[in-house]
Amino acid sequence: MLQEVKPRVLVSLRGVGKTFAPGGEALAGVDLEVRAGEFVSLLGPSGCGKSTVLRLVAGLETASAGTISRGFDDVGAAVGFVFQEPTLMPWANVFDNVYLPLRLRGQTRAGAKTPVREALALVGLSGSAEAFPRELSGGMRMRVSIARALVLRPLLLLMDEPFAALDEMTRSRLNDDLLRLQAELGATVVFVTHSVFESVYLSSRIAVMGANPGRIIAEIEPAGGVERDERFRLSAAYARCCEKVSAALRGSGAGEASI
Amino acid sequence: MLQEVKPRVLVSLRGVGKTFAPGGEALAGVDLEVRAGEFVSLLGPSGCGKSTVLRLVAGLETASAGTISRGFDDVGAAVGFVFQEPTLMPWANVFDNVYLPLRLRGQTRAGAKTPVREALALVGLSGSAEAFPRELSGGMRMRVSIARALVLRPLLLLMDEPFAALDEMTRSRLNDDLLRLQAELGATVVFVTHSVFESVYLSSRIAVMGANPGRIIAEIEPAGGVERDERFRLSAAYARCCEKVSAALRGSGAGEASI
Amino acid sequence: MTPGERLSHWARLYGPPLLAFSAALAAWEAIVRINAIPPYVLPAPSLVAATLASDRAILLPALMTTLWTTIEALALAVIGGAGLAILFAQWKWVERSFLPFAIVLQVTPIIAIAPLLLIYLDASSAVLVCAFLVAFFPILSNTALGLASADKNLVDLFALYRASRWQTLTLLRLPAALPYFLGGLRIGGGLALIGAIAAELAAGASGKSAGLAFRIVEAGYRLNIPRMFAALTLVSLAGVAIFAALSALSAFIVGRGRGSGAQ
Amino acid sequence: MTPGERLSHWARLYGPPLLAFSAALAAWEAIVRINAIPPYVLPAPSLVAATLASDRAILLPALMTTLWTTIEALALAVIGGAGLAILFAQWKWVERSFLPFAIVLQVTPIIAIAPLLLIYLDASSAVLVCAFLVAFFPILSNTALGLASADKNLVDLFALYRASRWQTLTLLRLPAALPYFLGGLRIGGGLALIGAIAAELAAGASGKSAGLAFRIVEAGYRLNIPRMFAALTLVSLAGVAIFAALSALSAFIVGRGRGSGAQ
Amino acid sequence: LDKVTFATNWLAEAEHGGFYQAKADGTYKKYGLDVAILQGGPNANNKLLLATGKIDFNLGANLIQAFDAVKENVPIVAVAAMFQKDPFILMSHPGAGLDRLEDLPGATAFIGKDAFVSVFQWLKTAYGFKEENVKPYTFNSAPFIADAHAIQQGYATSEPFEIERQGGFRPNVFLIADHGYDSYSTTIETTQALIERNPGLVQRFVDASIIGWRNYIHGDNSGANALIKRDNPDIGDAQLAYSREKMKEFGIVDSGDSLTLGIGAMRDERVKSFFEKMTQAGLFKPDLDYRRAYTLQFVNKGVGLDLGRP
Ligand SMILES: Nc1ncnc2c1ncn2[C@@H]1O[C@H](COP(=O)(O)OP(=O)(O)OP(=O)(O)O)[C@@H](O)[C@H]1O
Ligand SMILES: Nc1ncnc2c1ncn2[C@@H]1O[C@H](COP(=O)(O)OP(=O)(O)OP(=O)(O)O)[C@@H](O)[C@H]1O
Ligand SMILES: [Mg+2]
Ligand SMILES: [Mg+2]
Repeated sequence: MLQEVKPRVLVSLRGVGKTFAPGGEALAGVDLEVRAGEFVSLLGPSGCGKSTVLRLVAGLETASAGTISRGFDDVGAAVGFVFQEPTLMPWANVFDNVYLPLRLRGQTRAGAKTPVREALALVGLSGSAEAFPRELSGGMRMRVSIARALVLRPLLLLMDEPFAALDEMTRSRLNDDLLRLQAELGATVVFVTHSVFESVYLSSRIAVMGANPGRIIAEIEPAGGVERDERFRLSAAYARCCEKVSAALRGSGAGEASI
Repeated sequence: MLQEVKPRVLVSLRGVGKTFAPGGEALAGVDLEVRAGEFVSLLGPSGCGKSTVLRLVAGLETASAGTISRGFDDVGAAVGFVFQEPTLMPWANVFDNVYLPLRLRGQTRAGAKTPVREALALVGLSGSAEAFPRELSGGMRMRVSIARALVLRPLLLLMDEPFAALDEMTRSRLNDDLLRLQAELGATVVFVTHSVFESVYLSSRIAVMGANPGRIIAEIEPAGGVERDERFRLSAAYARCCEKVSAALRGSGAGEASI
Repeated sequence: MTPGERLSHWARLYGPPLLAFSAALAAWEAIVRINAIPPYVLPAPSLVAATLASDRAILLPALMTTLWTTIEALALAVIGGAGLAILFAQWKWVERSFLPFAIVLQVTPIIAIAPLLLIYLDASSAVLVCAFLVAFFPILSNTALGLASADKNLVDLFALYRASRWQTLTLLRLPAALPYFLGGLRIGGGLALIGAIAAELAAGASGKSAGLAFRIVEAGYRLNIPRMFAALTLVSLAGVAIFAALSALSAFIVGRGRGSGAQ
Repeated sequence: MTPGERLSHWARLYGPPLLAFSAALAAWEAIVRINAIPPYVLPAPSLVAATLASDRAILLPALMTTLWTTIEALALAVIGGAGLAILFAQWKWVERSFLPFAIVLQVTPIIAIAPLLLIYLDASSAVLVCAFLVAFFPILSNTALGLASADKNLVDLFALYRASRWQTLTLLRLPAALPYFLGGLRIGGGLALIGAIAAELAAGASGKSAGLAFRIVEAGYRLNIPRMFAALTLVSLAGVAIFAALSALSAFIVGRGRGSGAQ
Repeated sequence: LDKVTFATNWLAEAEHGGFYQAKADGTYKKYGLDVAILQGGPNANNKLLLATGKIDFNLGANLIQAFDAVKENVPIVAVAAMFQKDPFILMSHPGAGLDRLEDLPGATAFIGKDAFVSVFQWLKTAYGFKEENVKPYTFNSAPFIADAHAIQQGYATSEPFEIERQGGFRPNVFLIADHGYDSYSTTIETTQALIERNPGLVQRFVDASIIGWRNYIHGDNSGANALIKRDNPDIGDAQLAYSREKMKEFGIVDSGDSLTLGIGAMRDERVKSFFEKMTQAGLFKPDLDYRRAYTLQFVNKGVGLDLGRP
């Protein structure tokens, strides 16, 4: 008797709400389950609470309502987080910024050289290891932040619009690198983006969020088990899925204001 | 005898180079002319010097080589600048942040109410006038910054990836609003983006930049005189132009690094 | 919060310092009693408290004198320190010309020549000048640090919008400097008090209009060490009160502007 | 830079202060001469300079004594102030329990009870304690402000990566606090000096091992006002030198870490 | 009435009693003077106020400062010496092997800065005291009481009283004036300019003060004590009584020359002798024209002798 064995749940949000100031609900009734190995994208209008969900998952924020259970701390899984802003240490150069997570785990500088160099090469910053954050362009800073999240080869990756400040070519190359890495490591990714195409290309599941209050209004699973490559981008399934996500987004109340 | 009267040159860069630290050239030999009423987009790989060009145009940076002449100060034209980062005053609420340019011109708070409200409505933040920057999401902060640049109804608009942190629907709505405003005011726009589609949709001219050192490798003029609307987005001219820009970008050395 | 929660909140907040303080006092009392230390070497806290109560008619007016000097000195230090910092931030050449004077003024121990000052000024003015000189530099220094800390990108923005010097100051540099200034103010408050005491020691009036420093010296001269400690206790209490008041003021100001300082 | 450019650069940098200083000295000299002010009321700068030269055998050893106290007090203040700030940042309950003590220590004018300190300590230790107490609070206060100023997002990042308390301190909070600490250090340097002088006045030794304060008081008793001013000039010069040295140290430290502080 | 200001060197105390007496009983008024008494304090330098003309008369603690004034060209002149003996004392704990002046040089000595630069310099040459043993005395006797093997400076009229009360023992007292230290004390100082401009005024102030001192020591001094307590509320009646007692006992005000020449007496020989001792102690160069420091123009006239002695 063959039974589908579902991977274990890494994070589960049940009826989660978040209120920052009395009166204003940022999130309400958010249900989300992330299983090991999944690539979940969060998509939604600006200000709907995507970053907040990510921070709740990471435990950087406490929920005002509902329950959150995490299954990653007890397995000692490495977590990587790319914040929406680069969040670099201004007094440390690029190498030291990327070295940080390894350093916090007791890795020596010499031992960290190879992983840091690899991470920097991945984001195309091999030549800037000695530069300080204020000497970098906006996109370069964000790439340092990505390298820092990847240097641990984490099993859970939380990424908040990591590629928004990057040109399309770098972005699509990093998309492929990210998928490759995920496959290599069997990592789980929760990913925030504004690009429908990117989300469909990358995700095993897309959670479309709506605003006022922030909540999940649709979950869409792009064709599973299909190799992500140029061919997929040109496939009808891809186009259909993009259309479906866009339609869901249109219902979310994005872009509704006007002069 | 009919002669085409070219609009006057607002900004002209001739052989401009910029060196931040001895040895590393950020820009070299940049020639760029922006005429009144134009919508010029700068497109190029991350770190190629787009922001630097914008800062040079605004006079916030001095060129290390070449000459820059500006024609906007003497006409007293209002300038609006959207920096790549939101750059808000953390101690002031959204209203006061947007009010700032008016305040600096001696406008009273009462007199500024209408323009500030209009600018906030334009970016969909009417409800957040009283909020402080740290209470906003990343995209909302950027929208405040856009509202601040627009509130003066400036004749020269410098925008550094203003829409990168916004969802696609808000983004496309703001694209149209921006074009409408430009037409209304007869404004000139220099615009940095990573989106080929956006640049083709918006621009009268696209300057594609290459890296190492930063320079302009191609200037492309999307179909002129055509109404920018959904039909244009679906037109063959649009697709052709996008392809042309993408091809130019591929030659720019973007996304070349890899693990 | 329920009353119970509020109570436990307060207990958590004020419990440790109260406990630590009570423990310190108890230890002091015990040491004095067990070793039978004579009061002229170290009076027990109970004796100090009793003296405080019995000598209040002498000590309270002295406290008022000293407090008044302190407040005046602090006010002058705020005006002088913050004002100078602002001038310095506005014109580099002013800073280059006058910073050395400010440093000289700060490090010159006017207290040491207080007797000479008395040739030109009456005693209370001399004390005020000395106390002012001790308190003004931290405020100047911290405010200057704060004014220079304004976000570089915001400075660019203001330059772009052709903000006047004055506008850049009031709308950008001053708000950015506020937390630094308040830090300097908290330092300056305590310094104004010890400056006032030290200056009173050096140049203060005697007799009826005398401040606490004179009472301390006088008590020492008369070997009335319990009164000396009582006066000292008053000074400490005044200092803690000044610090608490300035901290509350800081919290209020920063709270009103919310998010001030860090984004 | 060509030599000519370098010269004009230096002239622009040091011209104004030198000019201002020379002008002040010239005005002082002129006022004294024109009004024929007797030297025991206000000696002319030329007389002070001459006295400085002629009395150097007496004044220089005293300067060394005072400077040594100042440096020791500053070193202790750095260790005590920064150390306490770090402890406070690590454990809130330590802060809540001991901040009141720190404030009490700062505002209690130990100088006023210096005579009692002499029961337990020798004169030079008593002076050191007093000078230390004047200098340590600005360093504590500014360092604490700096430790709390660490970027909230970076704090989150460290929390996420399960950084230990110690790691968060050394890798995040201390670098973020550096500019604040250095600001406190510059304030503390001057205060250590005037603290040392004030403490010497109150409790300092006399005779051969005496510091400048004693020389100033002695000159006052002996009505040798020019020497009093000469000693005072030495103190001021020492203060300016300390400030310049600490500023250079700040510039060096911040320069090495580049971008430290502001992004 | 001529308004004049007289500054003392310390907070009001019995050692200033004569001046308060003359004010309280109307002697000054009788001499056509309206005298304001300005208290000194631990750090006041009233001599400079006198030099700059802010006040008219000043109380000089001893002759050393008068010589200093000559040396520094400060035009101050001592015109009368109310104390024939300087009340400066050294004290030691009884029974600690410090019962003779000769025993003291080896002990830790609490000496104030002003005494250190004057009397103590002479004690070094005369008795072999050593600077290394000196600890600062800041008018607080607690460190001395706490250390049985220490000695401390003081005024015969003052410190022993509180030490006996608080410390519970009666200290050995050595009046240095009885061991060769022959400075006058509590001099009246004024400026050379005032002497030249209005010698009559100076004379009247000196005479009235002499009478005040005679009455304070030998007469009913309750009026003066009331004034002293008004200026310095912390001083007690017991202290005041003790001080007068000691002034009498040691002949501080009235002994030696004053018995014949009247209170305030000064003689050239004594000033000369003292100056030579100070020269030996290294305080002054022998060629200093110390005679400019004082004048005998206003004293030795037997003022007050007619009032007799009870
Ligand atoms: N202050 C500085 N000091 C040193 N180098 C700098 C400085 N500012 C920019 N640079 C360098 O100049 C180059 C161009 O930077 P710029 O910010 O203009 O890039 P950009 O095209 O805007 O990139 P992005 O798309 O990532 O924002 C980069 O290589 C950067 O490292
Ligand atoms: N610290 C805070 N205080 C008050 N309100 C907050 C705070 N942080 C976030 N919010 C509010 O919560 C809502 C969700 O914010 P969040 O940053 O999660 O949005 P987002 O979906 O990430 O938007 P974006 O795409 O613009 O980054 C916003 O309306 C914001 O104003
Ligand atoms: Mg977000
Ligand atoms: Mg840029």
